[in-house]
Amino acid sequence: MIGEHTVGDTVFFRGHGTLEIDPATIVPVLHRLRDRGYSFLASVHGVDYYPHEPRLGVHYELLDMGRVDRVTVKLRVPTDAPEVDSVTPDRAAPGGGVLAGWPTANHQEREVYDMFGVVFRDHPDLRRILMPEDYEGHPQRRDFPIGGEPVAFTYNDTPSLGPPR
Amino acid sequence: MLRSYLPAIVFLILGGAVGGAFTLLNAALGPSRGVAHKQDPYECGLPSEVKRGLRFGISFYLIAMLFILFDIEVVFLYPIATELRAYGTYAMVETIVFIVLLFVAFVYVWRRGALQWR
Amino acid sequence: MAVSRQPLGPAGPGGPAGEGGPLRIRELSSRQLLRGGEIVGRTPSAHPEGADFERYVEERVLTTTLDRAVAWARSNSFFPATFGLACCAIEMMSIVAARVDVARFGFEAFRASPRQADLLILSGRVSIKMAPVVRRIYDQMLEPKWAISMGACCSSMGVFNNYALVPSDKFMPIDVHVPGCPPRPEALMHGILRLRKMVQEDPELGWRERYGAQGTEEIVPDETAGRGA
Amino acid sequence: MSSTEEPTTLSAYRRQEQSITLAPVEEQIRSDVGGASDEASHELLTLNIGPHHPATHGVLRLLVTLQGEVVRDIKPIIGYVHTGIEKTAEDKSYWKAIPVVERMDYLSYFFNAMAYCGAVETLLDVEIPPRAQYLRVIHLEFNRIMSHLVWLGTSALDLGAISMFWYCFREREAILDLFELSTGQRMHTRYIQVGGVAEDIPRGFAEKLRKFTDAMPTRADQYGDLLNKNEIVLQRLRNTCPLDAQKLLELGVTGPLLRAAGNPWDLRKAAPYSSYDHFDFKIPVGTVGDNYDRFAVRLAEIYESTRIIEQALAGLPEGPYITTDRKVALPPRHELATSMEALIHHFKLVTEGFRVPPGEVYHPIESPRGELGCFVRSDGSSKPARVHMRDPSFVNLQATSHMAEGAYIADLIATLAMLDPVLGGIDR
Repeated sequence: MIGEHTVGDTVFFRGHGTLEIDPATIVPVLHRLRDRGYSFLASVHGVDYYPHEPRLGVHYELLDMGRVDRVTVKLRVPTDAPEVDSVTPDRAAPGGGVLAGWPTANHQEREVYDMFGVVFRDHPDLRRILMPEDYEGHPQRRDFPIGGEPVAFTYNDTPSLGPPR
Repeated sequence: MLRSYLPAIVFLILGGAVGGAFTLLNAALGPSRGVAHKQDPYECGLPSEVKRGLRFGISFYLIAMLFILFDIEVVFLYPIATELRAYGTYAMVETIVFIVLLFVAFVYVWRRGALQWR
Repeated sequence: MAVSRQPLGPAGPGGPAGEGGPLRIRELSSRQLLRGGEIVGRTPSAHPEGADFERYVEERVLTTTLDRAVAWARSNSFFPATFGLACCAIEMMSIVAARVDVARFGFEAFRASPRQADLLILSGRVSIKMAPVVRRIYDQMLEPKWAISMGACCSSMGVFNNYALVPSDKFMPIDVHVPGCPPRPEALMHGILRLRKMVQEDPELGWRERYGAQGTEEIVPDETAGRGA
Repeated sequence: MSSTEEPTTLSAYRRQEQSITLAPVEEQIRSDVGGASDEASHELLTLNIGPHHPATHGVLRLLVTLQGEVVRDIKPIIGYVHTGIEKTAEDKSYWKAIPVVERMDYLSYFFNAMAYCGAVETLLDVEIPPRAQYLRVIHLEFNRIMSHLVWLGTSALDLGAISMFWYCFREREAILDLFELSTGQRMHTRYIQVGGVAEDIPRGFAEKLRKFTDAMPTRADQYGDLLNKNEIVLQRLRNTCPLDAQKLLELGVTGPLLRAAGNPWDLRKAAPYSSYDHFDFKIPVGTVGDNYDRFAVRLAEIYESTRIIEQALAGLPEGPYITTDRKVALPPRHELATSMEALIHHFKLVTEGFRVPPGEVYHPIESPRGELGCFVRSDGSSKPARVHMRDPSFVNLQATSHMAEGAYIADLIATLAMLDPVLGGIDR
């Protein structure tokens, strides 16, 4: 639940606020922000902060259509335990009744799972969405080689992407 | 008696000959190569699981029957329409009876709701 | 074989029967001429002999082999299969539009199903998930079939040389590669006309035994296998 | 690359996909059929309206479960044109990533470049000269008209009005001529740079543009006359597959689909960027939210975009067409011969590219299909650490199953046409 150490870090950069929160409390935080007015979930996308641990980040862009204000909720999960609660399904509210989820996050969470390997608990249909079903590896991680055809005619081509030096 | 049917017979023979020629020419000239998946049913580029004995819903059959019924009705009207003046009022009355009969069938089908897809 | 344009009128070699004789007589004489019979009412000098006669016939009769005739018929009536993958598909659509009208050459009947198409224009980037589908559709097309790979992404993975794309040469035989990203409609038209000329000149395209080509991998130098594995 | 999968593993793949529970569907059929139906009438058939299909506007695959003509369940399966653009952009320096990002949503390439450059400019905190903003607005609105024209041409094709295709592509060719005049290329022009635009418009551009904007409204009237009085098109579009605004907002749908349902949310009015607040234009809004409203909203937007272009051309300010900050924009060529600093800046920009202060920015703009937001994270080097495009079609696609379940196949094809999905943007 939302305690005093839920929000790890807040950043105000170029007129846009970002909250970094503890991954376990993502659903209550989004419900609280929705009650506060940020009802539209614009985007859910993953980021690989390669050299810094914990490595895999998931960003939730929220938009308040009334006051036309945007806020980003960010959470970081390590690669060995990339588990996060999914925001798509409707959840049972603590005092009975149902808290509506965000159906828009369905495909977007599947893309983050497919590209970064972040597993979203009790997501209705967590499968790969962009890569073939039987593909190994998560391509958008920084240490996944960019692959492609070796250029046949130059011998001084820059080494594959790999981590930024 | 046969003479008056000669044009129709010539027409049939010529039609059959041209149709046959095209198919035979295709088979003779066109190179054919039994590549894998060539005979599989085409389902937008994916392996299809529609086997030979695919069972369609009954509603398709109903729609097909209705179409044939009213289409043949129109086909019969063509020859009458071209020679109506030659046949005189007898053909006129005959056609009207024919159309009214089918119109009754149409109203019945319509009220029974067979035209709505179910 | 240069067919020289010759007025059919009296100025023809040896001058057929009479100045501007009625058409019937001229028809009659050319038919008899082809059968080599004596032409009624022609002056003897008007009757061409030997080589002159050969040339006279040759100018009026188009001799060809069955293969070349069939190739001429096929090459002038490609039925392209609409295979719009990505941005090149938009430019492929605009060759059907009014400005670069592909109907002038008889290719505007874009067929959706591979059974009725004999030219596969691969317009766009082929991803690894799409490659088996493209190969299956190419297999399901009826013979004789040709393939044009339109745009850089399809020919050589163009702008994106990464894990997600496959150059179309890797899994199917391609006849014409159209460069560009996206190629202008005129460029694609040039590619189609180039394929038309290739089919007309030599129905049995030689450089790759067309119908037998399974996968056509280039020779990948083995020492790069270690890089980026 | 072996391409022939054995059928056995594939049907397992199909079984895994077919997690369709048909129990609710069974009672619903039994209730409205009245129970006196034999087994065959509600026999369900799962088919692929698959990657190679004329009506899917690209390589979208819909796993559709049909009961006769009625669609019972839709599962969109995408990824057939996934090009790993976001991964490729991480390998390029900031100003080299523009051509890669531009090829995502291939019908609105100016908008991709605008979203990406907007994000990078916010990171750099560089100020865009007013002339560059006006030039950007002119080209963005031209691209919106062109995108709507291609949508109108292909959607009318799906509904059977084949002649619309030739009318719409006639205007598209006129617009592409203008693009060629000002940017040098028909598609993927890379005209929008970080800091402004690549080139100033040539002399003859204004007259040609005015000639086009005078003719465009009458041309758009022709489209309206052709389709609005066509009984077949009206029957196919009127109150088919409606979806109310509240459900659309939950699904994250933005753009003409949301405006057709009555919610006038448009980023050009809500959060004006690149001097959109200087122009007066209206936002067409529908009432019912069915397929006809989606069609009418986009057709009306063509008129509004033409008016914006006229006002932008009339008020085009003088001044530089790209920022004068040498750290970001290349110095003009003639300066290279004289000043040493220009040479150093030029060399620095061309070899390594400019460095961007570390930070994360999400920059949303209004593309022809909805909110197109570009998230850029920079780690201080000259290559972006992460580029993500929130593509409107990717999110709007989730609404197809809510719209078309229970409708006929013909309505599904019309809904797909009115959804205007562009698979390049969906699969990135």
